[in-house]
Amino acid sequence: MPDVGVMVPLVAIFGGLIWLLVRAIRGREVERRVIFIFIFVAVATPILFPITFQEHATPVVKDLFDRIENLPPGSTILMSFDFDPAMAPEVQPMANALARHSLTREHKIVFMCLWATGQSLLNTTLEYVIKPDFPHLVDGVDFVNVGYKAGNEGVLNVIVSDFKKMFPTDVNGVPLDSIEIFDKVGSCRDFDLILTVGGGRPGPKEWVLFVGDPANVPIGAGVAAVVAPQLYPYYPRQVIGILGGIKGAAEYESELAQTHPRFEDMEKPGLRMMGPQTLAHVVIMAFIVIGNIAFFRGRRGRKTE
Amino acid sequence: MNRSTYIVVGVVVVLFLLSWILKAVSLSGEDHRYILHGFLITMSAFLTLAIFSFLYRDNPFYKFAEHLFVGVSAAFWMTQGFWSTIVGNLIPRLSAGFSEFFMVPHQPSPWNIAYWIPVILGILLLMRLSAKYGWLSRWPLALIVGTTAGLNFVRYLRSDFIVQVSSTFVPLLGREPHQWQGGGAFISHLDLSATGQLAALLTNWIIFLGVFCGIVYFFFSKEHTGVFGRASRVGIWVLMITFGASFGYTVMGRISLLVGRVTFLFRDWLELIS
Amino acid sequence: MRQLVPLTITFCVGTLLIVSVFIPPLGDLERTFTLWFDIIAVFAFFLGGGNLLRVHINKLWRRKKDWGFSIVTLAGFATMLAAGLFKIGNPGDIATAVDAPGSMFYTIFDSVVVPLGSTMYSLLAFFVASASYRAFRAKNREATLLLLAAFIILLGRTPFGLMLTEWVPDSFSLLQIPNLAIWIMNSPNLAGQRAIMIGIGLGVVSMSLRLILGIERSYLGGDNA
Amino acid sequence: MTFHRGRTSSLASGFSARLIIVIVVIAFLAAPAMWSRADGPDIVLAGSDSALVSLAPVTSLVAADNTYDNGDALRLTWVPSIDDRLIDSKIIGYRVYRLAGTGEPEAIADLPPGSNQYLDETVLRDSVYSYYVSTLSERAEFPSNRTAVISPQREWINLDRGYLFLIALAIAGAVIYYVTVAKRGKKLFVRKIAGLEAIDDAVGRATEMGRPVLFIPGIHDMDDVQTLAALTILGRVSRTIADYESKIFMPVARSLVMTAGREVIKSSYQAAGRPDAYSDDMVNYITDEQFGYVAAVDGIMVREKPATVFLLGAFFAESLILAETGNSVGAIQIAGTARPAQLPFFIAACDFTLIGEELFAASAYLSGEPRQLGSLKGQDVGKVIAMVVIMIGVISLTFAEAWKIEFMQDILDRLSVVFSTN
Repeated sequence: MPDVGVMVPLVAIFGGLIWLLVRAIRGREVERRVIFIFIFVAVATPILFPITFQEHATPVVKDLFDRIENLPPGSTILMSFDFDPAMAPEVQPMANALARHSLTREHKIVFMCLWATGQSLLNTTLEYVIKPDFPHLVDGVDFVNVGYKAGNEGVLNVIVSDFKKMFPTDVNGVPLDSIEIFDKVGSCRDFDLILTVGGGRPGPKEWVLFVGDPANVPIGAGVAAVVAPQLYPYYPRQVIGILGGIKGAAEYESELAQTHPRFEDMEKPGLRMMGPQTLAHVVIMAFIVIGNIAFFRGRRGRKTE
Repeated sequence: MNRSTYIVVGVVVVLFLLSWILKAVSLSGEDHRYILHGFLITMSAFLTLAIFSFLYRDNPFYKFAEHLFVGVSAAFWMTQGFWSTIVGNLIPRLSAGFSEFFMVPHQPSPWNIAYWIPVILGILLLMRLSAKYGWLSRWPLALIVGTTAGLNFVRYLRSDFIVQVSSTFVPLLGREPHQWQGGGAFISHLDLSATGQLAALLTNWIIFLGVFCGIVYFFFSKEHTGVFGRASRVGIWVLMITFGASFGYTVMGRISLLVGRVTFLFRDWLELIS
Repeated sequence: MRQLVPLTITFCVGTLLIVSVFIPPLGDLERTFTLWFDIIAVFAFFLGGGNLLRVHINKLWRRKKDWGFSIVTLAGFATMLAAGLFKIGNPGDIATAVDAPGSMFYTIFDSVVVPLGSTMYSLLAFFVASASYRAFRAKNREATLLLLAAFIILLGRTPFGLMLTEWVPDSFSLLQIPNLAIWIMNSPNLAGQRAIMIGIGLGVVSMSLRLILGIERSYLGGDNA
Repeated sequence: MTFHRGRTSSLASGFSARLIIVIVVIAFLAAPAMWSRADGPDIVLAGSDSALVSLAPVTSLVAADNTYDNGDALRLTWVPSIDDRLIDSKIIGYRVYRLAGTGEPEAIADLPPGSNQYLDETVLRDSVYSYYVSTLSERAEFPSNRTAVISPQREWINLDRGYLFLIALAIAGAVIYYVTVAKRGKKLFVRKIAGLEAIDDAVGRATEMGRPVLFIPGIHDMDDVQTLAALTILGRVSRTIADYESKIFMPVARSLVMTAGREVIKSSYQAAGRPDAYSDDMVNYITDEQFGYVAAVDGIMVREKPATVFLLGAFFAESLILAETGNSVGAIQIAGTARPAQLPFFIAACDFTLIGEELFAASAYLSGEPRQLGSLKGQDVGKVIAMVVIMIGVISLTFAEAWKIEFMQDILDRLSVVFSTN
């Protein structure tokens, strides 16, 4: 039934817009309450009946996707959760998509956090994404969670040269020396890729300055929309790809589902949250067009009178 | 109020009670304070709808929500002011006894006597209520105006003038790592990345000219004619692009706010989605 | 006298605070005066709160239009004030934070102020739409630039931005709408913001001086009082 | 090179490592002779078999007075240990010790590897201190030589801010100069500002329509200079309103602004010779809460239907809610703010917008008084300074980068020093 639920409001929105367009061509203005109804329907419909639009990955997202896709299976990836619950709706979908992609390409992941609040959000990803999707993978063999260490940039300063100095064991107390992944990982330099998801400080920028640049490791970043513009100057030399805001997450999810059909039916919170955004943006743009048409028709009407 | 208003209000009250009961029933499984929480969620939802109803037009529900909001929030900030400023900052400096009463650490210091000055000025402010000595309330206002003017003078000079001027020093002919790689590469790398020479240069030129012409626009003491007028015209264009871009950029955040409220209604209240 | 004393106070305080930036032993003055300001502002609450009560009691007493709603304001005000000042339902003793979770103060805040505030805030989603409909019209060159910049940024945030310009080769990727949107934010937008800020810096400096020197005294009733 | 201000970062990872360090410290303090036997059973990590490696201590440790403060900070600088390398480093950090007078050493900070300076802001003037810095490995500390004793000095003038002072002096001097020039009667030209020209008409419109003027002074308190700007404009506007015999209504979000607003309007009515027409009810405090205030003002707008709305001062997200509601009731709206983020919304929804600097210039412009207009001319000198500096900076940077011209680089460096903030 959701199909009908989607179709009716969509037909209503676009039918209504066309009707308003026709009115505008006749030089009639739109009342503001009509605009309000359109916005409400455009936002509420995709929340009730998830509508997703196919997102095409922009180069800055595609670069990161391709890097993970093309690393030889068994590569080691470090992934840091540097955010808090307030930022989570925006960036956690990225973390989930990146983790899924890496694990399905059979890479090994080391999870960590620079924010104390990242720990519980990291557990959410492990519990609700990795366990159900990859039941055969073993904690400590295919991925390791080393948890949180206080010290912000200080932590980065240490792990850039010696990872185990800062993280002697994983969260379960198992010494890293006894974990196979760490046989070939001594410092951050030994990771094939570092993924950092966050948006505050310390965050992607600090990873670039304290780890990526000195140790010459490729860094991929998932960041909140507000800080994304600050990262662009580092792309593509110091940061190989950036997922900016919900849109970045949606593009990545879309790309992932296209390349790996097993993820077609997965939860796609990024794409789902883009639903209301896209519809609302389209409605606003349509009203800008209608407004201009009404303006020019109205002006011509007045001139001829 | 006419009859139809009464009917509408009555229907809403019935719906409220119904929602409260249903919500409490649905919460009773997992929550031992289900009656209270059912009420709180129902109230939050109805207040949310009351505000939305303003988009149609002013109405008694909006008036109710508005008046409740004003009363509760005014008291909220006054209480916060009392606990954080009076109890948190003033009492520890002025009175050992009261510090003990409120259980805040006393901070004795010979300079503490200065903190009587704002207290006295605060009392002078209350003189506003007296017809005869009302003019005394200008003294604390004068102190505040002086404080604001003095503090902001240097603050804005630094952050809005000096910093912005010095960060506008941009190279107009490229710099490392944008070394000259031949004309073809120069033109064809028109992308955002750091390798895009033409784009990087274009950015620098636009920042330089944009800031320059923008400042020209703000000139007060010169008629905007001739070359000066043309520069000021360019300045307005840059400002207009700025305003349009910032407006467009904000839309996404605003839609998210509405998504948040609608999700609250559909999920936490109506339980239509999970 | 009635103007001289306030003008002198403003002059002395303003000058002192400007000078203190350059004299390390006076470095703490900024914090002290900010605290003084906070304290005076709390005294002003008596005037503000008193005025709120006066207006609504007056409305109720005289049975002015909408007097019934004044009861709502007064009841909300009194309840919240009591809950906050007496820390009703707060866990622990008097030293616990007034807004500790579990207190009545916190509960009311969470179920009245938060939903009302965020709903009021979310009205912006509707108003950005109605404002763009009305304002973004190509009336003249300036308005057209405003319209174009906004439209490109909006388009860049939907999948259609890329769809429309995917044919643009990667070496010219700046011309793809999502990238163009980012570039507008980083270049012309930055330039405009900077020009505005430089102007603001100068405006504040000049206005502060006018206030400190007593040239601007319209807030005291102008030059003729 | 990171610079840490009195922040202690935990470096020892895990309880056992911390325990080891404590034991090592005790061992070190108790008997330096024990060093050779320091790899005894007490301090060997379980499961580890590597022997203790000796690390080079830091060198050239110098404690100096932190300049231009009130005598409450000392600055330490050193050359990091030669064993402090980016890869395969045995160093986990540095620990700073302080000896007050002849007292015992006290650890005051742990710093990450690579650090080469520290600012101790917990010292008292007129006390004497000396320091040493230990290089930390997993299991041991390797102390440096002690510094000479030093006591923090107070400086009376901050010479670091000399250039800031000069810039302030130049701009303030220009303003004051033109104020005095104007006072002597020289006519100064000031261009028209559309939003301000419209004020008289807007107030007149309210009178004709018999509807009130709504004045919103932003949502910040008197400690924001934008609120002061709004109040100075209120002084002029309310004078016009008193002359036109219109009604003004001013809901505010701060009690202090209410008090000040009443003072301003009352004085204007007195100056206009109509003190009896003034009433305290013109200005009302609503609530400090941002959106509670907005809800109430929106209500006032739709119920009172003001003919003219002024939105001047510090505005945040509410800018567009207020401006759209005002627009929906058909009011003429004159807005102004110095918050760049909110200007787009005013531009979109209001009839006239004062952009940034224009808000601060408005009162001076409206007064038409020569001294005030003079100050606007002074501001323009500031703009000329900004334009000239930007021009020189851009040219020198361009030449220095493109053709590596030393002389241009010197100019740029000098300019950057002058226009730096500290």
